Amino acid sequence: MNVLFFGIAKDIVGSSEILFSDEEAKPATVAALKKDLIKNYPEFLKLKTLAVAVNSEYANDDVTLSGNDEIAIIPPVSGG
Amino acid sequence: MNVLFFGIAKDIVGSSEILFSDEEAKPATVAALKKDLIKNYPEFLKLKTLAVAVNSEYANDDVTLSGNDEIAIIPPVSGG
Amino acid sequence: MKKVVEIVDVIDTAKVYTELNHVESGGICVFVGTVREFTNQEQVIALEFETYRDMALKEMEKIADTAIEKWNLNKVVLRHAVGEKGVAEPVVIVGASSAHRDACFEACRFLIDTLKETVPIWKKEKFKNKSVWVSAHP
Amino acid sequence: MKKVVEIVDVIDTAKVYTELNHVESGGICVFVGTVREFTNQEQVIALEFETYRDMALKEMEKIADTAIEKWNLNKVVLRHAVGEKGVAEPVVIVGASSAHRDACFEACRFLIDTLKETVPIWKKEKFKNKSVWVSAHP
Repeated sequence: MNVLFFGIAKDIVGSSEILFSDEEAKPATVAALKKDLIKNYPEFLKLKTLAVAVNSEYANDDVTLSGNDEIAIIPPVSGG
Repeated sequence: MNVLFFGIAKDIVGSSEILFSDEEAKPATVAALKKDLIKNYPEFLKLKTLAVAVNSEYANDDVTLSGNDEIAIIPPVSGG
Repeated sequence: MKKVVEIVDVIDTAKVYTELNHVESGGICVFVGTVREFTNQEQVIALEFETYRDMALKEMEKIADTAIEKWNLNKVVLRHAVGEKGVAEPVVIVGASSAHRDACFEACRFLIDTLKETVPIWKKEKFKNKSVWVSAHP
Repeated sequence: MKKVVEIVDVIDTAKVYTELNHVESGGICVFVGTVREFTNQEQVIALEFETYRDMALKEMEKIADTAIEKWNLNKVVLRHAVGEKGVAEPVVIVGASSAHRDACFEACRFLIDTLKETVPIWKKEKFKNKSVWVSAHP
């Protein structure tokens, strides 16, 4: 499982990409992923919003994650 | 007194400019000018609006006209 | 120069952004009016524009000044073409440049709406078999 | 091509009008977002944009399709820049082309408002002594 980080999320985790190897306990849903992230990096709690994209589409908390998904952490967008 | 005609007004009178020589009875106000015009060219009655400009500013009916004024007949505008 | 007010033979759409660019602006809104091929299902061959130039420029200046004052604009452009314009050619370009986007959108709409109401410019639609002065009759 | 959706290094503002030109259009509305020199009285040296490109292009396509459908547009452009942009440089350009001006104004506003809400692009404001990710915190 491959998780991408952008903007301030990249600064918080100190990396633009984290690979979960097969051996590790992987979060099963978007909600679980967010929970793990916040546990490991409490800074995420300070953000205005925290969204997750699965295969480059916004994903609700109940979306399940599989090993082949491209997952991205989407902090508050600020284009334009 | 010099009166300019534009757009459909030019087509109605068949000229882009009419000079009132000093000898002629000249209209004293914008209202009188409009009345004269409509009398001589009833087609003006069919227009949606009929405005008059005196020295390149829109002028109300009660504005008085003098021999040195540049007067223009402004049919409905349609720029843009 | 804060405002550009012009009546020209041919509109160069490419230069308007340069004219509206400003270090204090975060937003630029531009409207371009072009010749449509069909009006009420009738094919238009060309539009012919004429103007009372001195008065038109005065009225366009007034519109620019009003907009600058009301929306605190950094730059304004009002430029209208005259002569014959074929299908898809630009006939008018107006633009506003401001700190934030609300102001430039509202101002740009005001510029074109007011120009169409007050500026002494007239257009004739040329069809295959007739010509019509637009908006002349009720 | 009805829509142009792009993420680029440098925005060429001069070509957007050609992209939006259409024989069935009487109105073209364009918005350009540029870098302002001051934000809350602090001098900005540059903005740095980054994006999740694949997703951003997908979201921009959705916005274009929604606008084309809702306002019956003839052409749409959505183009965003990435990388570092200095004061007065363009960072985004959006435009809509339609038969009448109501539609292109409303659509253009929708394009930029929705882009700012949903497209995964992030900007960092670079000041003399610090850098700040815009809108990250409440």
